[in-house]
Amino acid sequence: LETPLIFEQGVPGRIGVDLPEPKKVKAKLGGLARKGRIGLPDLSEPQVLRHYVRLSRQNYSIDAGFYPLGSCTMKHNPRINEKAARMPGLGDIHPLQPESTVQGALALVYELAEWLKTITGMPAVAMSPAAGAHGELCGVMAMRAAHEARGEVRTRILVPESAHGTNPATAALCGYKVDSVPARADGRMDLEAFEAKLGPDVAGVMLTNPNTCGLFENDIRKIADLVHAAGGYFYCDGANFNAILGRTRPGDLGVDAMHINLHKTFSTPHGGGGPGSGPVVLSDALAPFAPVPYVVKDDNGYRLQEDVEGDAAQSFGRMKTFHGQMGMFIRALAYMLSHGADGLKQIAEDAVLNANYIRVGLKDVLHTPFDGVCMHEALFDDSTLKDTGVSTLDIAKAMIDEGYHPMTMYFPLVVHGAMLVEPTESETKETLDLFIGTMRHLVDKARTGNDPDFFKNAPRYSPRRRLDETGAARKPILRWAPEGTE
Amino acid sequence: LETPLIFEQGVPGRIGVDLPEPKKVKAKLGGLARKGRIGLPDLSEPQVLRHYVRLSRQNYSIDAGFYPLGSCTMKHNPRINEKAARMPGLGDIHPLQPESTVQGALALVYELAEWLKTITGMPAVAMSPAAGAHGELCGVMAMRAAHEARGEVRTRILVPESAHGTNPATAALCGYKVDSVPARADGRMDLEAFEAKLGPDVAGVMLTNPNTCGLFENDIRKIADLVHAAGGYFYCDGANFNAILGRTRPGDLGVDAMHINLHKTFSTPHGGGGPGSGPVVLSDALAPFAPVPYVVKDDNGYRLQEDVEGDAAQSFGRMKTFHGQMGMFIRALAYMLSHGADGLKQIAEDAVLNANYIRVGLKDVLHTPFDGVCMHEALFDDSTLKDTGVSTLDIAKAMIDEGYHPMTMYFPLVVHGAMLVEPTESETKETLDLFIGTMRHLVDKARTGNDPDFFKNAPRYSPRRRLDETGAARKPILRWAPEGTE
Amino acid sequence: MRYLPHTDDERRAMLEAIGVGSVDDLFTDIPEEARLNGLLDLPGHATEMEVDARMRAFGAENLSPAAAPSFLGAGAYRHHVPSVVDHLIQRSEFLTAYTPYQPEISQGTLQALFEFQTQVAMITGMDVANASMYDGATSCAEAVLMACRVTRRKHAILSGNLHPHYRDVTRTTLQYTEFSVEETDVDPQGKTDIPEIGKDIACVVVQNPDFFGRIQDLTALAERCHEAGALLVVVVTEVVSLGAMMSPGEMGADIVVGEGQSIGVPLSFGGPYVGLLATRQKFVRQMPGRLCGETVDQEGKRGFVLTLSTREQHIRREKATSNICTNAGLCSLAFSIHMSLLGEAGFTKLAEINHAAAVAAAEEIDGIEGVSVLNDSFFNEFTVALPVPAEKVVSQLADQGILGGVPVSRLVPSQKDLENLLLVTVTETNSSDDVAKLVAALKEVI
Amino acid sequence: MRYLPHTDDERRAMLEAIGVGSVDDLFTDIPEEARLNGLLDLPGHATEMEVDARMRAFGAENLSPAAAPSFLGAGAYRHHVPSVVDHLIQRSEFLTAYTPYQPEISQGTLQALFEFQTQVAMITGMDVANASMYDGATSCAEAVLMACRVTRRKHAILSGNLHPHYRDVTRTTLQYTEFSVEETDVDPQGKTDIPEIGKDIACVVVQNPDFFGRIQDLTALAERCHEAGALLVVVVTEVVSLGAMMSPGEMGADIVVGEGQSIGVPLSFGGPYVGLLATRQKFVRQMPGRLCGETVDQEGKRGFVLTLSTREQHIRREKATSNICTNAGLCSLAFSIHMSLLGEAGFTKLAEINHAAAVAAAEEIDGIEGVSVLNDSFFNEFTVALPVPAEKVVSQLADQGILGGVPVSRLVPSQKDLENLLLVTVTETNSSDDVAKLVAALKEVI
Repeated sequence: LETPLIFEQGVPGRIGVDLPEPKKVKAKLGGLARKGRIGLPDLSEPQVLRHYVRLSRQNYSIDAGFYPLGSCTMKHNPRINEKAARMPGLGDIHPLQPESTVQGALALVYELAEWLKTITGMPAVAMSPAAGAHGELCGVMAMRAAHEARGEVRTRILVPESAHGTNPATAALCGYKVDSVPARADGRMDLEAFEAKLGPDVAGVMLTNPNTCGLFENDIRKIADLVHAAGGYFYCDGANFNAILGRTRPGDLGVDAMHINLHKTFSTPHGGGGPGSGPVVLSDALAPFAPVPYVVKDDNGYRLQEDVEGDAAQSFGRMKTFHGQMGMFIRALAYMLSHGADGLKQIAEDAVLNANYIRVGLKDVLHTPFDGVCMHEALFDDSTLKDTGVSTLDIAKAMIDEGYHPMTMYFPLVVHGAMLVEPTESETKETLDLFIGTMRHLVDKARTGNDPDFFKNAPRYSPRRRLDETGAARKPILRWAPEGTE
Repeated sequence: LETPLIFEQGVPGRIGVDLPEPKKVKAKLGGLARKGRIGLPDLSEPQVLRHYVRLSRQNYSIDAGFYPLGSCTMKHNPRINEKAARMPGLGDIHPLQPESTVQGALALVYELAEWLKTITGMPAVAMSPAAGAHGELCGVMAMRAAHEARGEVRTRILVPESAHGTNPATAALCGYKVDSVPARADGRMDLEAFEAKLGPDVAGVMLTNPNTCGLFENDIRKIADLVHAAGGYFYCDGANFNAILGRTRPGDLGVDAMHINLHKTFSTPHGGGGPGSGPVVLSDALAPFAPVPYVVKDDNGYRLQEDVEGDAAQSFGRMKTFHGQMGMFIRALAYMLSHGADGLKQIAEDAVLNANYIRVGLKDVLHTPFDGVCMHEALFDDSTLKDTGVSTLDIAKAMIDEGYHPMTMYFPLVVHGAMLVEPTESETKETLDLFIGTMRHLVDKARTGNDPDFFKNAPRYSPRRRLDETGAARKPILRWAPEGTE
Repeated sequence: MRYLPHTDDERRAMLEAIGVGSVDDLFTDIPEEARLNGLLDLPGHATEMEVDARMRAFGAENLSPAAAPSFLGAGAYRHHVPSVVDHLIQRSEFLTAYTPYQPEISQGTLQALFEFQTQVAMITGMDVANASMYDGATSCAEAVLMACRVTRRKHAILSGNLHPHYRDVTRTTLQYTEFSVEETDVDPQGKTDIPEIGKDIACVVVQNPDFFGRIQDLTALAERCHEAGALLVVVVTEVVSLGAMMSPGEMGADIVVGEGQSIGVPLSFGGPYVGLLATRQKFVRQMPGRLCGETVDQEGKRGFVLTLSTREQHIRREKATSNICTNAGLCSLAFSIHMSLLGEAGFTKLAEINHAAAVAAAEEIDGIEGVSVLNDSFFNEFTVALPVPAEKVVSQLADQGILGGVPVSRLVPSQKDLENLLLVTVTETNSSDDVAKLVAALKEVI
Repeated sequence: MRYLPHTDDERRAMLEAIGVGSVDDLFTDIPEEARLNGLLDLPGHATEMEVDARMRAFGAENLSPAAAPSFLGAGAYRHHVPSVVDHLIQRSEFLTAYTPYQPEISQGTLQALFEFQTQVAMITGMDVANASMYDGATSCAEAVLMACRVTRRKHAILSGNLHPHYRDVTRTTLQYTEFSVEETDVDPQGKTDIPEIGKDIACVVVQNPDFFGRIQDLTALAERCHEAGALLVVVVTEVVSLGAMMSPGEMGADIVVGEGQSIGVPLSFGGPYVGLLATRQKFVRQMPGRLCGETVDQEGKRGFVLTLSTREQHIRREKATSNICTNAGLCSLAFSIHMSLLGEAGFTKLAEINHAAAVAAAEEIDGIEGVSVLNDSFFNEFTVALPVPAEKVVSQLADQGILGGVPVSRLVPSQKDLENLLLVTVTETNSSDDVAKLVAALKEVI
C-alpha cells in the first residue's frame, strides 16, 4: 500500500482537532478578513496519525541500525534527554517571561555554558547560534568585530582545501575572500603554504580539527602561533570535536573561536535535518564581541544581557529571535551530566578506537589515502574499485540492501571517490565486525566483476529504488497542487 | 538483517542502567544470598533500544493500517489518553497511600463508574476486574453469591452455541454445568429451546448481545423476563457493546450483569495482548454481592471500601491485588469525556454503518449466512469458496500481503469457515472502499482458480512466511537456553 | 468529532449504498421499548484541551510519591524506570497491536514474549514461564488451580504470612470450585510452621520474603511437600529481591508466582501490573495463560508463535482449565525491556542497593526510642513495631507530606494485636535525606 | 556507563587488532603540551535517576505558563498542541534520522517536508516554500539577502514596526556584507509610512500584524515596491493569524517569512522554533535553505528528493548564497502534523477563536480606568497603554503568579516614550477566568 500525500486524503467536513466555539464578537481585523479557501485538507485524527506512522516506517534511523555517516556523528540519542526537554517548567516557558520567573532556565543555560567552557578550556561561550554553520558565522563575525574594534581592515581568510563547505560560505558572508590552503601528502594542511599566505590582510584561519580526513592537525599549535603572530585569529571548526573530548582542549591549542555541534558531539537528535544548536566558545580576545543575549550570574541570581550596551557594548549583535535553542541545551546538559568527566573522555577514546578498528579491518580491501592512525572517522578512497565499473555511490547503495545507512561519500573533496566512515562510540564490537564483514564482501563482489547489475540496481529492498535527482532539479516540483492547476 | 534474541547479544561487563554504589552494610538476607549467576545478558542502552525498535518494526498495528478483526474492536487509540495516564499524581501514585492523599484518584474512579452506570442504565458497577473474562467471572460469581444468599442451589447455566469460549469456561469456574442453547436460522438464540431448558436448577443465562454473529438478539427482553421468572439471572457479555452505545442500555434490556471491555469499547490500547480492563455493571439484585474494593463517596470525600464487612458484608470477595486497572480507567475516562453523549452515540452509529457498508459491498461475492442488517460486524461464510481449494485461512493470509490485518477467522464456530469483519467507527469511507475492492479481487482470484499457489504461499511480504504451529505445539520450546544445555 | 471521520454527506451516501433510509433503520432489532431516544444524560464531547485540563486537575489532588519521601510497599514498589522503557512501549507497533494470533505480522510482540518468558524463568530459577497474568494475586490463585490439576488433589494450604490480598483473591477464585483452601495464622514473628501436609493437599503456598519482609529458607518445606506428593508454590511480591536472594527454584519450588510490577511498570494506583508464573518443564501442559514458543517458517527461518492453545478456552470451552484470556501484554514488554537494560550486573546491583538502603534505614528507625524493627532478615521491606497505632502515625506523617509506610492494619484489619505494626520499604529511589525526614517525623509524632 | 558498550576486554582486543599498545597511542598526534592528563574538572557520570532529579529541579524554579494565567506573545505564542504531534515526532524514525541525503531510505522525512512546503505556500498565499529555517528572525535576514540577489540591489528598508529582534538579526547578518539596511521609526500608532523607495532598494520589509498588533492592508505598498523594482517582504510572527486574515500573497508580497512556532512547536524558552520562507515561483532558484522536490524512482514510482542543492554551500563553497545548512527538521514536522490535524476547518476556526478571545479581552482591559488599548485592529495581540511603566506592572503581576504580557521596553529599551506600553496576547489557551484575573490584578497594581 502506497502512502498518498496528505492533500490527497482529506474530505471537507472532517476535523482532526476539536475546538470550542468562538466567542461572539465584532471582528477587528481592519477589514482584512480572509475570504477564499486556503486549500488545506480536512482529516480525522486517526487518519493523520496513521499517515505519519506510515511515513516514518519509510525512514532509516539510528535507533533501527548502524549509521556510519562520516562527519555527522550519528550517535545514540538517550530518551531521558527527550523527557527532560518536556518537563514542566522547561519545555513550556516563554522566552520573554520576567527574569524572576525563569531562574531555573537561566541557571540551566549558565551551567551548560560552564560545562562547555571547562570541556574546551575556553573563557567564554556564545550560546545562541542555532546550528554549526550559524556558529561559524558567529565566530567569524566576532573575529571581524575584533579587527574592526582595533581599526584594522583585513580581507582574506585562510581555509584548507578539505574544509566543510560551510567554512568558505561563512567567510564570504562576513565579507572575506577565501584563500585556499593545500593539503600535504599526509592529509594535513601544508604548513609552509599556510605560512606563505599569511600577511597583514589575513583576518584568520578556519581549520577543522580533527580535520575532515579524520586526522588530527598535528601542527595546530604552530598554526595558532603563526596566525596570532600575523595578527589574525584562529577559528576552529568543531564538527569533529567528538574525537578529542577530554583528551585535549581547544583552549590549549591556541584556538580563538570554535563552534560545538550539540547535535553531534552532545547527542541532541538530528531529527531528519534539524534543529541543531551551535554554541561558540571564544578566547579572551574575542569574548567582548559575543552576540547578545547571554546569561549573567550576579548576586541577585541570573539575568539576561539582551541588549548591545554596558558589558555588551562591543557585541557584534543578535543572531536569533530569542536566546538560543533551549530544547537542545536541556538535552545536551542531560547528556553531559550522564557522562561526567570520565564518560566524556571515554566517548572520545571509544570513538577513535572504533574508527581505527574499522580502518584496520578494511585497509587491505579499501585503500586509505593517508597513513597512520585516524581519529574518530576512517577515510578510504575508491582506488581499489578502479576498473571494476563499481563506484563509491554503487557501494553506498548496495550497503542499503545490507541494512546499513551508507557512509559519507565523495567528501572530503580532496580524496577521489572518498568514503568517510564514522562509527561513533555508541556501537558495539559485534556491529563493527558485522559491518567490516559486509564491506569486505561488497568490495570482493565488486572486484570479481561478475555481477555489475547487483550494484547498479541497488538498492532493491528499500521503500524506493534509486530516484531521478537530475529530473527533480531540472523541472522542480516543490509543492503539491490540486489537479488541473499549473 | 535478522534480529537475534536479546540473550544472544550481551557481553558481560556492559551495562544498560547506571546505578549508584550501594551503601556498605552487613547483609541481613538470613544467609540466603544468591550464589550463582542468573544468566541474564548484559547490554548497553543503545543496544537495548535498537533491539526493541527493530522488533517493533516486525509488528502490524492499528496505527499503521486497517485491522478489521471481528469481536476485537480495534479502534483508534488517542494519544491524549496515554498522556493522561502518565500525568504527575496519576501514573505514579501507590495503591496503599492514605485515602486523604489520593482524593483525585478516587474521584476519577468514581466519575468513571458514574459514566459507566449512565451509559448502561445500571445502578452499580464493579471496577476491579482486569479483563473481559475476569469481568465474566465477576458477574457469574455475583449471580452465584446471590443464589447462595437466598439459600438456593442451582447448577446449570444456559449459554448459546455461538458464545465466546470464555463464557463456558467462566461458568465452569463458578461450578456450573454449561447447557448449550442452539441458534435459530436467523442467527439468534432459539427462544423455544431456551424456554424449554429453563428450570429451578438454572442459575441464569450468559448471552452476548449483539451476539458473535454480529446480530442483535431481538428477543432479549423476552429472554430476560423468562430467566427472571425462572429465578435466574441474566448475564450479558458486553464484548460487543460498541454497537449499541447510546442507542440502548443494558439496564433497559433486563440485564443483571454485563462486563465492559475498556480496551475494546473505550479504546484503551490492546498492547499486543493486554492489559485489559473489564468493569462489570450490576443490577440492584446483584449489586450487594460486588467484589471489594470499591470507591464510596460521602460527606468527607471519597474512600475505599476495602474489606468484606459493613455495606460490603455480602461481597463475594476480592478479585485482584489492588483496586483495579487504574491506568486503563484514566484512558477510558479521557476517551469518554472526549466523545461525550453525542460522540458516544455516534460511535455506535458509525460502527454499525461501516459494518453494513462492508456487508453490502461484499455480499455478492461472499455469502452472508444470516439475512438482514448486521450490527457492528459483518459475518461471512466460506460457501462461495467451496471447491476452489482456497480456504478462509488462505484468504486471510493473502490479505496480509495486501497490507491488511486479517479479519477474525473460524469464529463464531456455528458458521462454516466464518469470516468476521469489524471495521469500527475509526475508519474512513475511502479505507472501506479500498478494503472492499481488495476483498472482491481476492475472492475473484480464488474463484478463477488459476493461481492456487498465490494463496497457499501467502503471505510473502511479511517479516515471516507461514509458521509451523503444529511443530511448535508438538515439542514446545518456550524459552531460550544457552547452547549445550538441554 | 476528531476521532470520527465520517461527514454527514458520507453517511448519507453509505446509507444509500446499504439501501436503508436512515441510520435508525440499522437499529430496528432493538426492541422499541428499550430504544434510547435522544442523548444520554452526559455532557457533550470535550476538546483535547479540556480533557487535558480535567485530567491534570484529578492528578493535582493527589500527593505523588515523586513529590514526597515515600516508603510504601506491601506488594507494590516504587523503582526508577529508565525513560527508554516508556518510550519503547509507546511505539505504535507495540501499543496498538492486537494479541499476536497472526504470527507472520506479529514477530515483534512474539519474540519479546519469548524473551520475557526466558527472563522470568531465569530469575525464578525455574524451567519455563508463561507470557504473564493479570497481577500477582491472580497468578497466585491460578497457581493453586494448576497445582490441583497437576496433583489431582483438592486442597491447598496458604501461609498466613502470604500477602492478605493474595489470600483473599485465591479464596475468592476457588470458592465456587471443587477446591478449597486452609490458611495458617498470621504471624509477624514468623514462628508458625506449616502444619502436617496430608495426602489430600495439592500445594502449600508461601511468600518469600513474606508479607512482613522476613526471608526464609524453603528447602526443607519443599522436601516436606514433595514427600507428601504436594507442590510448593512460592510467591514473590517484590521481584527485585530475586537479584539478591537464592531463587525459589534453587530452594525446590514447583511453581513460582509473583508480581512483576517492580521492574518496568509504574505504580499507577495499583494497576495494570504484571503477574508472573513459572514452573518446571514437566508441568508445562498444565500451565494457565498464554505461551509463546519457538518454531520455523516456510523458509526455515526461526520464528515465534502462540502455542499450546489447546489448553485455552476458545478451543476447549467448558473444559478449559482457566478462563484467563488476555495477558498483561504491554506491562510484560515493559518488564522485559527494563530487565534487558539491567542485565545480570544491573539486576543484581539494583537488588544490592535496595537491600543496603533498607538495612541502613532499618538501623536508624530501630534506634528511635520506643520503636523497634521486628525482622532479623529482610530484603527492602521490614516491619516496624510502634508504640501507637500505625494507621494514625501514617496519617500524621501524610499531613507532613511524608508517605511513611503501610500500616499492617490496613490489610489485616481484623487483628487488633497487629495495629501498631508498620511496613516500611526502602528502595533505590529513597535518598538518605528521605530517611532522615522519616526518622525525624516519626520521633515527632510518637 | 550505560551509553558506552565496550568492556575493557573488548577494548584490549580491538587495540590489539589495530596493532597499538594502548589507547594513548591513538592520540599521539595531539601535541604533547596540549594533551590533557587525567580528567576534566567536572563531576563523574551520573545515573539517569540523578539526571532526572536535577532537570526536574531546574524546571521547578520556573513559573510555567501552564500554571499561570499567561498573556505573553511578542513573537512566541502559547497554543494547545494536540498530544499526537509530540507522540509522532518522537518516533525513532523521525527523531533519530539524519538529513535525508539518501532518498531511498528517507522517504518519510522527504514526503513530510514536501507536504510542509505545500502547507506553508498555501497559508501564505505563495507559490513555493522552503523546508524551513532556524527561526523567524533568521528567515527575515535570509529574505533580505535573497531580495538583494534577486534585484541585484544592495539596500533594504525595514519598517520600525517590524519585531525589534528581527531588525537586530537582519542588521547583524548583513553588517559585514556589501548590503545595508535602513529602518523607519518605531511607531505604536502605526502612522509612519514607508519613505520613497529608491532605485537602489532591493526590498521593503514589513510585519503584519505589526509588532504592536496592528493589521495593515499592504496592497498599495506592494504596488509601490513593484513600481520601484523592489520586492515586498512580509513578516508574520503569529502564523495562526493567517487563518483569519487575507494572506500576504493576496496583498502582493514577493517573499513571506515568518515564525512557525505557534503551530505544533512548544515555547521552550525561545527555541528551537521553525522559520518559514515562501516566495513566488520565479524566485525559486534564489531561495535559501533546503528544498524537497517530487520525482520518480527507477520503477517509475513517485518519490521525493532534496533538490536544487547546487545553490548550497557544499557544492558552491565560497560562492554559496548563504551559509544555512541545517533546517528545523523536527520542528517543521511538528508544524506539518499539527497543520494536518487542523485542516482548513480547524486552522480557520482556531484563528477565529483567538481573535474573538482577544477582542473580548481587549474590551475588558480597555474598560479599566486609566488604561487604554491602542489598536483599532489586531489579531490576538494588542498594545495596552498603562499609566505607569509596563516593566514594573509585569513584575508585580508575576509576583501574583500572573504572566501579564510583554513590556515594549524590554524589546525597545532605548525609547523612553514607549515604557508604559504593554503587549498583551490572548489565545485559545486563555479562559475567561484568566482574563478576569488579569483585569483584577491590573486594577490593583496601577
